[in-house]
Amino acid sequence: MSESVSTVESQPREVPTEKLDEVVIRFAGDSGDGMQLTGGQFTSTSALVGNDLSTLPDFPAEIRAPQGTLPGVSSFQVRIADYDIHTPGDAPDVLVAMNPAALVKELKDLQPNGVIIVNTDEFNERNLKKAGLASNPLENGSLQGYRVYTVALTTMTRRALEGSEVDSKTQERSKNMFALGMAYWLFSRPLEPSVRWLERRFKDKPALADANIRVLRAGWNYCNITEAFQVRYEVDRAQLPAGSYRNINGNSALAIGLVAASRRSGLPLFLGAYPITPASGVLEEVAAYKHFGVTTFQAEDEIAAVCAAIGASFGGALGVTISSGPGIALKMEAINLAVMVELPLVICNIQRSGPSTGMPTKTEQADLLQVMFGRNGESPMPVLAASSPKDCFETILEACRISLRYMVPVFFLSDGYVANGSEPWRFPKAEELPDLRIDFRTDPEGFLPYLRDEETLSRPWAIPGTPGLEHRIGGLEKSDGKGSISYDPANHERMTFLRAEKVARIANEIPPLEVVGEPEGRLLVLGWGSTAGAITGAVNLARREGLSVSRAHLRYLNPFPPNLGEVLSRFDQVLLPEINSGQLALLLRARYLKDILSFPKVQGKPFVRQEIVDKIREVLA
Amino acid sequence: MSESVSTVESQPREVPTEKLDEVVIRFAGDSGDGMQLTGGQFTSTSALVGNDLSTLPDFPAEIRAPQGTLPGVSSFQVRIADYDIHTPGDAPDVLVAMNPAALVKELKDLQPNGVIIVNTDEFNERNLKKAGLASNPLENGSLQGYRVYTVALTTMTRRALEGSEVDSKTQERSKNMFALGMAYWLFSRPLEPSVRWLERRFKDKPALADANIRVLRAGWNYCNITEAFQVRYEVDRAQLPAGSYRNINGNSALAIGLVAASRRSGLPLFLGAYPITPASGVLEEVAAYKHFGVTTFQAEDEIAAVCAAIGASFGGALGVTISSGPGIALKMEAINLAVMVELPLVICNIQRSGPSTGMPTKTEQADLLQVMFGRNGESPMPVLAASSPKDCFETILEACRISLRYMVPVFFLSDGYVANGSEPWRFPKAEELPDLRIDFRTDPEGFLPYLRDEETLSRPWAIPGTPGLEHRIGGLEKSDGKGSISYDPANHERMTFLRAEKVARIANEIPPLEVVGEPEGRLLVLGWGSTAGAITGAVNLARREGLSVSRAHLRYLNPFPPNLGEVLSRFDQVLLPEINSGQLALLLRARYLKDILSFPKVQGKPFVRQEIVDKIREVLA
Amino acid sequence: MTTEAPVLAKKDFQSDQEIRWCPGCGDYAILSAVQTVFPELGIPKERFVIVSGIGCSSRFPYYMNTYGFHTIHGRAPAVATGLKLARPDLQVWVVTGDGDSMSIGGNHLIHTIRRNVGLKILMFNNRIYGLTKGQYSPTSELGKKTKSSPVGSPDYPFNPLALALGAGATFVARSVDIFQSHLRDVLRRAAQHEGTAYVEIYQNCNIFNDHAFEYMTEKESRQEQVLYLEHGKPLVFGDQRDKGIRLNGTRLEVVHFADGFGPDDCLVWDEEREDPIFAFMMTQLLPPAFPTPIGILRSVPAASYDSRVLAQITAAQEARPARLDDLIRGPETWVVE
Amino acid sequence: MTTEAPVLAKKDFQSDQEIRWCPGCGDYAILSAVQTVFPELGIPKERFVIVSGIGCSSRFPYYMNTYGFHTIHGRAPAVATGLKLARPDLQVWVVTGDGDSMSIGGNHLIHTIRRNVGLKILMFNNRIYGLTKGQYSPTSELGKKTKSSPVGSPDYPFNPLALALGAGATFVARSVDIFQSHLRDVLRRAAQHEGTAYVEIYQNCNIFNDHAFEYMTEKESRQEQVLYLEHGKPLVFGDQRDKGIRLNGTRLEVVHFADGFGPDDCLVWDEEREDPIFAFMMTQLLPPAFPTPIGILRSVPAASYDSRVLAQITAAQEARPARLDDLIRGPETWVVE
Ligand SMILES: Cc1ncc(C[n+]2csc(CCOP(=O)(O)OP(=O)(O)O)c2C)c(N)n1
Ligand SMILES: Cc1ncc(C[n+]2csc(CCOP(=O)(O)OP(=O)(O)O)c2C)c(N)n1
Ligand code: SF4
Ligand code: SF4
Ligand SMILES: [Mg+2]
Ligand SMILES: [Mg+2]
Repeated sequence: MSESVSTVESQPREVPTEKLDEVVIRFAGDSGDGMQLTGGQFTSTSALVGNDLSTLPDFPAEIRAPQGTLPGVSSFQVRIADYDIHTPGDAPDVLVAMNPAALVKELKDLQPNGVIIVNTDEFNERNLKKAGLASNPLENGSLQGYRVYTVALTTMTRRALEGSEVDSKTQERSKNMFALGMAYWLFSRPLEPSVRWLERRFKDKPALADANIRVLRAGWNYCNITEAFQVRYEVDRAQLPAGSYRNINGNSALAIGLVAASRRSGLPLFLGAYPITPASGVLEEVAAYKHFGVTTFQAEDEIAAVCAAIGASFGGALGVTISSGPGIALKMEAINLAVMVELPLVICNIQRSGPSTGMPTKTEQADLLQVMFGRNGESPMPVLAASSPKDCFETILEACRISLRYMVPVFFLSDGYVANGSEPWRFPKAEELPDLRIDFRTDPEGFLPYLRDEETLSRPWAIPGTPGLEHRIGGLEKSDGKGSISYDPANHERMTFLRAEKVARIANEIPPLEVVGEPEGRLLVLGWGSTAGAITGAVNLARREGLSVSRAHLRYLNPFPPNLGEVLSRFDQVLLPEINSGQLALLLRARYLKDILSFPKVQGKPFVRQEIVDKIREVLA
Repeated sequence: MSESVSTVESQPREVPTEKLDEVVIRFAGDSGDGMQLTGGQFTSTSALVGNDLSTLPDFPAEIRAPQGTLPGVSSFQVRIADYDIHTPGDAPDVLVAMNPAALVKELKDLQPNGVIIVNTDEFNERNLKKAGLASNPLENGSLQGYRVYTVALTTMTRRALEGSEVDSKTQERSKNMFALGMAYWLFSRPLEPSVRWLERRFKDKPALADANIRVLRAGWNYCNITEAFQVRYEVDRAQLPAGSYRNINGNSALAIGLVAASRRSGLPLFLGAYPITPASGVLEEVAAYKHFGVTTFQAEDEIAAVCAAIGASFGGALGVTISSGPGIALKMEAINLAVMVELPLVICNIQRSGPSTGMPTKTEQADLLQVMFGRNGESPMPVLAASSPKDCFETILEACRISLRYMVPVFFLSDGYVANGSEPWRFPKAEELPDLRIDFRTDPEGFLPYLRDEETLSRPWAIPGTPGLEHRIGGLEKSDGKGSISYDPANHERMTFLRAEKVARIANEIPPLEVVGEPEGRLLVLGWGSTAGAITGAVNLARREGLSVSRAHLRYLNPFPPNLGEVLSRFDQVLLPEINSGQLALLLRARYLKDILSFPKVQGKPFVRQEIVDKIREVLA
Repeated sequence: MTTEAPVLAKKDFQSDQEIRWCPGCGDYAILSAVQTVFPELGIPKERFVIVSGIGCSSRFPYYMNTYGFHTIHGRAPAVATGLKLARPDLQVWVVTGDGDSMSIGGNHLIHTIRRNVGLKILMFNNRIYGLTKGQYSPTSELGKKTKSSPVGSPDYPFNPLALALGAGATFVARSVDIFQSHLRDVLRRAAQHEGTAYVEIYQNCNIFNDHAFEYMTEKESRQEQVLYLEHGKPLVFGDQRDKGIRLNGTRLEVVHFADGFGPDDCLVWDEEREDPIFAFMMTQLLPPAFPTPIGILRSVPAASYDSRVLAQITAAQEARPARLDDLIRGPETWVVE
Repeated sequence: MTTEAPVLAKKDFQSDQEIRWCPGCGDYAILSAVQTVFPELGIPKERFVIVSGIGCSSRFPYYMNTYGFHTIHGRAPAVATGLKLARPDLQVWVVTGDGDSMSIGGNHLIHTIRRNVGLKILMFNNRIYGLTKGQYSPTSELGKKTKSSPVGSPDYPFNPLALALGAGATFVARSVDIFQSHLRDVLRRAAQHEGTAYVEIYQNCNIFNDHAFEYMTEKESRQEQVLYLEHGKPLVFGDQRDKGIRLNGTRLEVVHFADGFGPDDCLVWDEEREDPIFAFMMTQLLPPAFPTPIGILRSVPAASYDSRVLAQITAAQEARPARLDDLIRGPETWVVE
């Protein structure tokens, strides 16, 4: 009986359920096993249930690795909680391992006494060898100290699909749904959302939809019927601010934010890009939004991509380009042209691990100094960084606002962690979004291409097609006002000053840096970009422990918020965790002559909360 | 009589001669007037006479300007002295103006009561208009306060060549020799060196040689015979250290230095370059040294140029590339590859005025932060800067030494001022130059591509063709030692550390920073690169005035000399003149948390001594 | 924007900037031809944009009283592509040199041509880097002595028109700076083409590469050295029009009518041939063995890149409503009270 | 260095790295062919260098037990050019993809070909960006739906061999991943060529662009869809070898022997034709109207760039003594006692 598989939903078996305030689950398997999808489904369902959550996908390197090998392991970690959380969790409580390689690779992260669910069907000679195992861990006792549940997942899946018309390769591929069904049972989640989703997804392939749904149910029923699990878990809905929520990852938030900026500015979006990990997703998503009148241009290289965006901007579009470190390096000469001609342009750098090709699928924050200084001559540019997946939306809108208002190219920074990670987002209504409209210059009366606005110092945007405003721009130094070529020494000094002053004045408009916790004291943990979650989690925890520590997070890296220096001066020590060797620390030390406790981590991985908590303790000890 | 022109040399007329310790002469005329050549001749002859000297050529922007217009003016300033000097001088004592435009453009720099020699033949309606003059300055009294000598240079030249077989266009073009002859008489210089030079230059065109020599003599005789000048000047030989001297400009010193590095390392030089102002001259000069076995590769762009140099370096050559700011920006992605594969590579950036295309023919020091940080990821590189034309030779040798010894790409910085300026050079003997030989790895025993030397941390250089050492390198992160692709977090952190530590260790080998003047006190004037001359001159002068000020100059910008922090700490204030907005100041503040008095100048022009002297007075006031 | 044909004259296209090319530079003649043709096109002045890279030739926009963008070295086609995609209503002309577009800008050039972006590209070929004062370029002859090649260039040169055809060019033409009326005709034809119109213009740099095209521009030799391509006419040339080009198997050869050949033996020029083979043959007529062909080598209709991209967007807009709120909301949401 | 022919076997060229291409990827077949041909060339193993860019295909060097350089995206030909100039004694092979060499690396490719640098360039054409997970490439068909072109690619694709010929290629060939013996023959010929040998290899990406070349690789259709170019043989194809290619005026057409035509009416293939016209014609044989030609499209002798550069240096060295002291001293010096 326990080996038969029912695929019709039955009543939940009477088992004790245990309430948890949070749980971290990691689904791990071969690239082909569909773990990203499985984790994604578990995430959306948990979102619908009302948990707060945070996810961390981890793919193998771009190039495909052989099946069953360690480099081939793909994993998806999701943390669900009944209170508001900020990271995908340090160590998983539950590990679903679809093959030996997945078990080997992920085991070290698992909590002591954590739950392991393994697909025994994959634990054969060949796969053990591929995973570099001499003997079978399920038998050699090496899993002592964990709660191991062994399931013949593949066999069960096949059984569930006996008589189904889908071919056996497809049958086998649907085993991830069996695992998902099990997870749903174990954590008391409803099946319906995934059922609906499968129906939507395969609406032209009913047989496929049916098969997957059957397997999903089978997994659920398996747990329900067999005695394998003697307890179920529940994680209550979190007390999140009221409102409508969706789940979103960083690249989607960026893509949607760009379309929103286009709508709110009334300017057509022109996105020039050349595919590169981890930025390609933004190009691909925006390309699907053609009905919003956006143009995507997949260029021959990064240089053409940014040049086309500059050309589009000259024509009156919202010119944007996206890339990652190596591609950004290639764009710099052209970006410098935009600095000189003072046209709006937004450059998104989805940072990855460097230098050079580095580790393309791993995250890093090490391009800050590159975007600040990687151009010849004095070439100041505003730089903004998103602190989380959903924050990409707000931050890109702000980047576009600054670029349009000040006629200046702006850098938007994100990274692989923010780009691929996801979290619930209390999304806004379109009409609540900032109004980004600007006016093109149309009046020939007194028009000069480099006559500046008194407040912002921005020059007029006079687009081709406007009668009477015919003018020429270019990369040579311009005379102040008239904008014709000038080699005059005093003019060059003045224009250099004006380009810098224009960027500096943005500070007058940006919100002051907010300190969470005491406004002054022994220790401030300062961060920027994707470290926000780990820092917030760590500082909250440290404060609960009664430690005197505050935190603040920078979105604006150039110019800095006007009160930054004063904030820093209010604390004895400033701890600055960065996924680099201390790049923001360098800028702060130079600017404020304040000793900054740089806390670098350069492993291609985000900080985990515990690392920062420990550091806080050490500093305050 | 005064209007006849003799072209045979006669005895110097008896006139009082006045001794001067120094004099600054500026030759100015139309692009076509050969002023660079005239100045060059006056310079070499003065060098032979034994003066110390320093020159400052100033060409019009790349694009040719119409004849007789202000943008078309080309000038050459030379300062000769009987003591050792460091700059081409702040303001000329003598201005030779070949046309109205030259007079208008250069007059503002001339010393009060300075000498002006003008070619009256060019002061006609058309030319006055082109120079934007309503009336003739020679007649409207606007030259009051100067000692003006008017000479019908063109007419005289024609006369001198009556009966010569050279066509009249050529005749007219040789009028610069007339001016040169006059200058020789006025400053008591011999004609022979230029006569010899003309014979050499036109050895296949004797008629041309003869014509130029005749005009040169005619100019000398004109002064000798006419009563125009009532006094001659003399500037004695300078008390320079004993030795053999030559005159040299920065780009030549760099070109020769590269060949020397090739010879002293025993490695063939491979220079990959794409023409760009002001770096092209180096490519052109090295291309003429093929007999030294050097290869020059004029690539399709800057990226190909640096990539080819990297490929050559992989093959065991001394790989070098030269360019200027915009080209350097394009090279950065490839330079980062060299950082990752840890191959020797020297990148020369002859800086020019930016941002973007900027002012290509003007000088600037604003690429320091670009070369330090303009790459994605953590990508540390050594950076050295030459302080004067002749210093390019020593500095490039040192850059090559570091690159070869540490297997690391190195930046060499120069700028338009150093590149085109010239000064006497007490040149060394080849055998006195540093020995740059290194060993290729040949022993397969225990070979690993990333096994490091204990002292320098450099990896072995194993070049293709070596049996048993077949290996693969690339831009992906490498495992420590073995060098195979690695995504291991700890390994990435370690390799990031090793790449930084390797560069840091160079500091153990470089000479401590020397302070000239009191080793401690109220004020240190610190400089780097091409500001050396102006700073030296200014500090010397200030000290003669009894001001308590010392100076020091940095050749090594990364890593800094080990004693730099301690030197800075010994002075109340540190004044840092830079031809940028304070880029080194930023690095020093960040590194040493010491407030640096940044003294920026961003006009596309070098500092003049007086500006720094005034600043010193102000600071010490 | 509607196009009411305004009455414009050459002077309307002359800017107030003083021209800074060397006296005698071929660029002057080209500038004059362009300034003559533009007013004839019946397009409002503000609708013209000239995009250039870096080089003497690339100074062109400053001398045209239209919108202009003097960009960076080699990138003009890329900037212009973005501009044309964003603003299909504009007449976008690219002015570039043999270094700017054949050397550093080669990739953007061939990709622009491949995509058939609606740009008119004028390539001023003086076979030298003028602005940087005389280094050899990718169109300089093998063995040419220049500042950077003291013993002669070791590079084989590009055949620009062959490269353009290899990249799939739909409009390819060649003219010469001083052949004013011919040049104007070619420019008019380029202006009419929907996709990328690639025009090579032989231009004399009298400072660094004087006489580069003398062999064919000199009055005496012109008729002997130039092959005028005229649609539908046989390929005949010579002072006495007594020579022609015929195809012998797959080989091209010059036939002398004196030897009993006649125009009927010669290939009849067809600039509209759908495949690029015939046009490619013309690019292989090289001196001294053959006269140099000038005129239209290829002119075939093909939807421009910008029109295809625009069509995709319009179709999408007609197919789906674009509500920003829907986009922000996404497929799945939940509500927290 | 002297070349004593060592006895090498396929395994000598297999590295210890575990291969990370997807199961079923066409790259495996190409790797195997290269590892088979290299040992036959009588060149010491340490004399081979494989330089690649970035892409699935560019992972190639890791799997060859030779010297290898996995450089950056698109720049392999530039890096290889420097290596070959510095070390003409080496056999330098470039492995690249349709994105790496036709997209970002297009300029280096055409300049390498123009100069005729002594490199063997293997371009794995799978008509897709594989490594970045399936965006369209410059060789993807117009209208192709991919991740980045949800409603179809708006780009006209490159014809890689036409582009190479337009750039002046002296050796051009095409083969297919699974046509092992044909591929090996082509690789052997490439190895012999002095200048740039440009080889396009149709390669199936079974993950992101499966079946791209099925129309010609399927056993059934192969004879009908493939035209084998054989030097000196007429251009005949078809199951029954009952069809051929002839030139009608300047037009290519397929003739059916059933209609009374015979091999004699067909063009006789000449891979050594000095001008590129005939080869260019072959690049215009496109499906479905024509069979796809594979084999050697062009192979003409021409001094390689590296040999010409080396000759200039040697000549200079023979002509002038090279004393460093003279160089440092320069033309004019003076002495201060
Ligand atoms: C990135 C960059 N590299 C190099 C240069 C220097 N540069 C300016 S123009 C030019 C070549 C110009 O040649 P061409 O395009 O033929 O124009 P011409 O002057 O001959 O009309 C070069 C190499 C530059 N301005 N920018
Ligand atoms: C400068 C830079 N831009 C973009 C990328 C991302 N990238 C890596 S490979 C690739 C395209 C690969 O396509 P192809 O050359 O056809 O190789 P394939 O994977 O198909 O074999 C791209 C866009 C990169 N690595 N570097
Ligand atoms: S250098 Fe040559 S191309 Fe440039 S402006 Fe002068 S003549 Fe014309
Ligand atoms: S993605 Fe395509 S090209 Fe890349 S390894 Fe897989 S099958 Fe081969
Ligand atoms: Mg040119
Ligand atoms: Mg591909």
